[in-house]
Amino acid sequence: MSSRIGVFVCDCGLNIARTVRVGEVVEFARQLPGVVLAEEYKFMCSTPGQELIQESIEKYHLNRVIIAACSPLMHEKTFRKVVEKAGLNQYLLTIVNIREQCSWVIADVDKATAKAKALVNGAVYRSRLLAPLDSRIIDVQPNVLVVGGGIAGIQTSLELAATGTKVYLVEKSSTIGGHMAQFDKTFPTLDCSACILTPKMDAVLQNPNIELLTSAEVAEVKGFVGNFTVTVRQRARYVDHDKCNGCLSCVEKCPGRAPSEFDEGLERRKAIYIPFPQAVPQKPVIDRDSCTFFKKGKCRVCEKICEQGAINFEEEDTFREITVGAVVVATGYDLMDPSPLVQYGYGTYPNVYHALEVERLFNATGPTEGNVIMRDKREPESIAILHCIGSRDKNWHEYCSRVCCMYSLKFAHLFKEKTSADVYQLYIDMRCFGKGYEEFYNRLLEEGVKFIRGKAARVTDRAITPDEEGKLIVEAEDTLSSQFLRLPVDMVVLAPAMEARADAEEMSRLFNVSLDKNRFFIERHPKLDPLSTMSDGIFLAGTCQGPKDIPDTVAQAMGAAAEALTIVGKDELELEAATACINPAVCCGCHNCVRVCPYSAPSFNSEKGVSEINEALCKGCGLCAATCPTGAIATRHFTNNQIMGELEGLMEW
Amino acid sequence: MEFEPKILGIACNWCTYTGADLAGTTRVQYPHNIRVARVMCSSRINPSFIFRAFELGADGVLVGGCHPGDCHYSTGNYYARRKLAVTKKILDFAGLEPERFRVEWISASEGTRYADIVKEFTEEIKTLGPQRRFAIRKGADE
Amino acid sequence: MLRKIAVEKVETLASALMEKGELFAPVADSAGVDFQKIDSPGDVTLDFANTLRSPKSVFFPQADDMVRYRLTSGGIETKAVPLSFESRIILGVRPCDVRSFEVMDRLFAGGGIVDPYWAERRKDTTIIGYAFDAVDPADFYTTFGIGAADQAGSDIFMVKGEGVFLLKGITERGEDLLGSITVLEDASAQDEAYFEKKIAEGAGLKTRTLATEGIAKKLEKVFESPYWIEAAAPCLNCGACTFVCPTCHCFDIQDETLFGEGARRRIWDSCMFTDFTLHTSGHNPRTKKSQRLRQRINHKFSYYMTNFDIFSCVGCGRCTRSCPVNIDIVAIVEGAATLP
Amino acid sequence: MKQIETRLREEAKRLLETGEVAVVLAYGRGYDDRHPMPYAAKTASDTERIVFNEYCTHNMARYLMDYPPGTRIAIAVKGCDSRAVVVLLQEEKINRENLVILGIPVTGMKDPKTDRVIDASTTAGTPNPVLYDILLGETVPESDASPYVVLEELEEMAGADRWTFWKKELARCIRCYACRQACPMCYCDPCFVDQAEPRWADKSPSIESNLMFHLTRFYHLAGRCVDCGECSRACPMEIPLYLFHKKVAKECEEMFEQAAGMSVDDKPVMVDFRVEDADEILL
Repeated sequence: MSSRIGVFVCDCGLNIARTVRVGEVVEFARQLPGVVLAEEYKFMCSTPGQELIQESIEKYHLNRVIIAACSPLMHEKTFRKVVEKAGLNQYLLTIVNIREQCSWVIADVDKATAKAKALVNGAVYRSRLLAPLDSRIIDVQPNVLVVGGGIAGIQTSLELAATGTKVYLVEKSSTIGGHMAQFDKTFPTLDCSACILTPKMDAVLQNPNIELLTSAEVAEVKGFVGNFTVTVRQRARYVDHDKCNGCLSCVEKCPGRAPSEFDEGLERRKAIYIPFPQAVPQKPVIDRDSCTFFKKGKCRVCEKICEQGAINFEEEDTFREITVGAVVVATGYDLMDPSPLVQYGYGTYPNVYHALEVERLFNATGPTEGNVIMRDKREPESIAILHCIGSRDKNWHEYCSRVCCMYSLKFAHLFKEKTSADVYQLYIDMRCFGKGYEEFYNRLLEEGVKFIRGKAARVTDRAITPDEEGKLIVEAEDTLSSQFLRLPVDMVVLAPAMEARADAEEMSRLFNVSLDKNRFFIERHPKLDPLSTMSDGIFLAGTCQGPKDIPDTVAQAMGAAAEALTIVGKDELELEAATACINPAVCCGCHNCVRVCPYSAPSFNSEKGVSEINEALCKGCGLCAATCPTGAIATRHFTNNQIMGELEGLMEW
Repeated sequence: MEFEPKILGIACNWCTYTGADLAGTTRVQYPHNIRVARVMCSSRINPSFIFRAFELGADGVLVGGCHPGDCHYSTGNYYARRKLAVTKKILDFAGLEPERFRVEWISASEGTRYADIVKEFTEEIKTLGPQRRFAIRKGADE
Repeated sequence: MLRKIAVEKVETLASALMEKGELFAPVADSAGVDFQKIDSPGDVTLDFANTLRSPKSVFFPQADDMVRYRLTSGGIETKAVPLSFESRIILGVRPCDVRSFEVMDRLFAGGGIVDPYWAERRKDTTIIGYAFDAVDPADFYTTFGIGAADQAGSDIFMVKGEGVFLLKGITERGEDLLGSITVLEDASAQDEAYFEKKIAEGAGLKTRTLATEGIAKKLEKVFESPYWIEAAAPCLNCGACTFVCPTCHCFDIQDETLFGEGARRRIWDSCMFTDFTLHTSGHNPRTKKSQRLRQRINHKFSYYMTNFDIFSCVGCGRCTRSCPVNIDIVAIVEGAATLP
Repeated sequence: MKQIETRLREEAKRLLETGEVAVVLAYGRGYDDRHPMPYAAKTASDTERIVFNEYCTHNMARYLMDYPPGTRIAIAVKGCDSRAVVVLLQEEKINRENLVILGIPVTGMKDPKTDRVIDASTTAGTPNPVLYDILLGETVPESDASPYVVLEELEEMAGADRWTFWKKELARCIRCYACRQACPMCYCDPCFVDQAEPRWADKSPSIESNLMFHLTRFYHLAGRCVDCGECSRACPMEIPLYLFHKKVAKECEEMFEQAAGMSVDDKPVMVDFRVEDADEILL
């Protein structure tokens, strides 16, 4: 059947039409072989635009459709539905990207128009060679994996569980709660963090639909949307949590000590421990590195004391496989280590603190039982809070961490409440954009906190004047008065950047989710698809996608739950049909495809002497097709013929 | 008239094509000479596509894939690296200027870098002038 | 008419011939000597045993446009390929190759069906035959009654004597051409005698021969013999033998398009290729190389004889010389002939 | 060489008589001594037709796949031919259990067309078989000459001159595919170039279509070409294809640190990778 191609060129308002002479592109397309119709429209993706396409397909009996508009990554799915509605197979649609890769990057109208024509020509060549494809329907695994047990992971799990969905919540540490559990109060409402978080943690534990896997990590992810097989590594805890009744007698008697991670090293914990009193689960684990038995070969006090016989020093890491239909990645953030910014003296001067340490100082269960007592056991009389440590700084992180202004205000308030100290804020700008945030800022202005607009340049203990003796001197420029300041204080609080997790690259490979230049995970679209990733069935929630505060994190978590439900809520799923297939008449039996495929989709049928492809395993990358010397393998929708055709079209003009 | 080269881009869907889109969304300007064909993975690129592109008259060919280790299909670009390295040696030995064929790893977040590479490559091809060795049909042979 | 020119004046001769028409002549390059259309008279050489390929491509190019076309929005626009050729001259054709033109004429221009692509090119072409002066071990043209200095079929016949080329007009066309070339000198009576002497010498030059008596029938009889499997065992199924052959004439028709423009071409094909007989359905009636080799031999020594009363072989020995695995057509036919 | 011929006949006879193999792939008489032919001996009496002389250049590995899987085959191999057998084993086209490899250590083979000695300076620079069951004769001294010295002249040329060279050479190609058919590694049937969709290269011989065919074929032989030189000897138009194959082989060796067909345990380099392959190879 000869091609009857319809070419639809979108103005995208002025986004395309400003630099591409769309009318000229339409005229060009109209005279190309196989093209029976070429039309321009202001917004192809709008309802009238979609109707134009559908009506044209019917009226002109189009058997191929080309839409020259924005990136296929943007609207290919939308337009596929449009052509399908008009009775045309969705794979007979070709999208030409004349916006992102043409009108938006070329100012010169002649050049942009010329490029748009060349791209349309390539699409016409390709379009003529397209074939209808049948989508694959697969059964969907009804479960969801949530990775990370901070507030994002907790919220996602609870939302999903509430719909009756089975959730596996995998948490690396021995308790859920994440960073939020370390906080004392939350801005701007000053609710007690624990008071709002611990009920949720408990709800996770109690929920029969949630299987909580702490001290656990995802080791491998195989499969595809709707059918992931995930291998979870359960780290040895040396305490059998099925037997342990949480009496914690073992903790009491344990002689081993180590700095408490939860208290940011300001306090010590036992070798067998729960990270904090409200930890979930309320069952201890043994830290090999600080355990006397593991270090010296004798002790076993905990084992002797445990009436349940739960202690097992022989325990080893175990692996289990779970099958899920979707994954929500909620792996959170790391607080940037401020010590490399030597000018601020963190690690050099004991009374320089970072934000999480201060959170613990404020907390009633913290090392100072909620009193602001510095490392030198004094209560500070003056405190400087330094904003943007490593954020908005081209040397470290260019981005704004979004929460530091607000928690710095919160700190100031709490300092004022708990001490009689003078509190200084050294800021670049105050960013108080959330609901109630500006009001909180205004309130602090009235609480006698001193705001200095200027980023601190240095913290030093070298006194110049007598009143600087014994103090930490913060050097800064007050940009409002253009004065250089030396601010002698007792305590310095740094507000370091929120940064991507140290293991971001590893996670990125594991879940096949790309990282942005700051190593946070990239969402599918920054505005319209902020929780999805380029890997179908893998969603993002919380700060692993970028710095954000608790309200935003919780909102995302709920959204991610809804996204996951769009997959696991169905029994069946339509998969991309663009997989590889082998023409046995052309296969030369060289085994190349079998050797290179990372998914073991091809296998060799020695009886027939040819390779065969299990399309359920194929992800359509096309490696086998490019490695096949005879051309026996066709990656559907990206066949050699179609690609070669496109190249010819692209290079014609 | 100034020589305006015809440059073929072949970009993987997940990294370079997305990175090129990002260059667009952030309105980074770069020369119009590149025309990109999208493939799912750089490993999809059959070396014959490259030979063909030059035969069809491409003045330059730029292949973009995910950074090694970041392949959406985990190992595709490792194979692509070997395939395309050999392709380049073949082009060179056949007598085509090897500078006309370039492979770059460009991630989805490297929109600006994509634009910079296209700029630089276009300039380089302009300096080299029209490709008339493989593209016999398109003009007088050298 | 007998005329002459000094051997060192090949270029002068070529130059003069080029004024009379399109000239095809042997040219030497690193591969050997082969017929080419001459653009520069200095390229011509007349110092060779025989050319790598036969001169058949002058009348039957390896790729020949039959119709040209262009894809447009309105459909396909076609453009006929004009079949008129300026007058042509082929210089230096060995007698066996001259005979091959006659063999091919029977297929392409005889029997009521005239192939215009062949016939139109053949029509206005002057053939300057060229006597062999040595025998290659692979040659066997004597088998077919072809002499090393056989003048039959040539318009002009040329021999190389000591320091001189002697050219004799055979046909009217040859005479006319010969008479019009001013760089040639008229031959003396002594030259006449010398020419006749060379012709006589040529007649005495004998190649090895192949017993062809009853071979056409014999081949039909041994069609099913397992002999072919053994005979074809070394065959690589390349097309070297068929592409150098002066009488192989099989072609395929292909549409070759680029940037929306193209041509329907007929292109040499080879019965030795595995896909030669491949049907659109995927079925291939000749999947074994024994079948393919048998076909080639039968076509030349049996079917062609049945259809056109002549063997489709002139004994030039090219297939034997160019076979990568040294398959000798004489040995193959003899092997079949001696089967019980 | 006479000794090798005698040993070859003896071993072939023994293997066929004992029924160890069904066929012995070796060389037989051609129409003269200078033109021996590949020969498949199937009976003890056939073995009398076996010859071996300096013109027995053919790579018999080419014929291994002519027999149904499971056929017990003995094959006579010179150095490079044995490497071809190794590649076929790596690619699982043949089974080691069904194979008796008769190794021929030899130097001084000659091109029947030119009578030039074939050695490392052109092709077939591996004098001793790398894999065999029976060695027919004594190991011969390995040549010190690099198989790649012959490339120097072309490598030093400017790109434009190299293009002029290849354009002239490849323009002569008549697409008889003798190079491909003579190559033991070119076992694809059909070959890519015989495909209609896409048409990788036009059927008409033109410099463009010849270029597409040959460049792609050079690529397909990357990391697989064993430098036996049969493609070039098979070519009726005398195109020095071996030069290109050698260059690709040299580059592959340098980049991937593995020569083709040296060990059955190697994986062919183009279907393999190392994470630490340097990006510099792309420059």
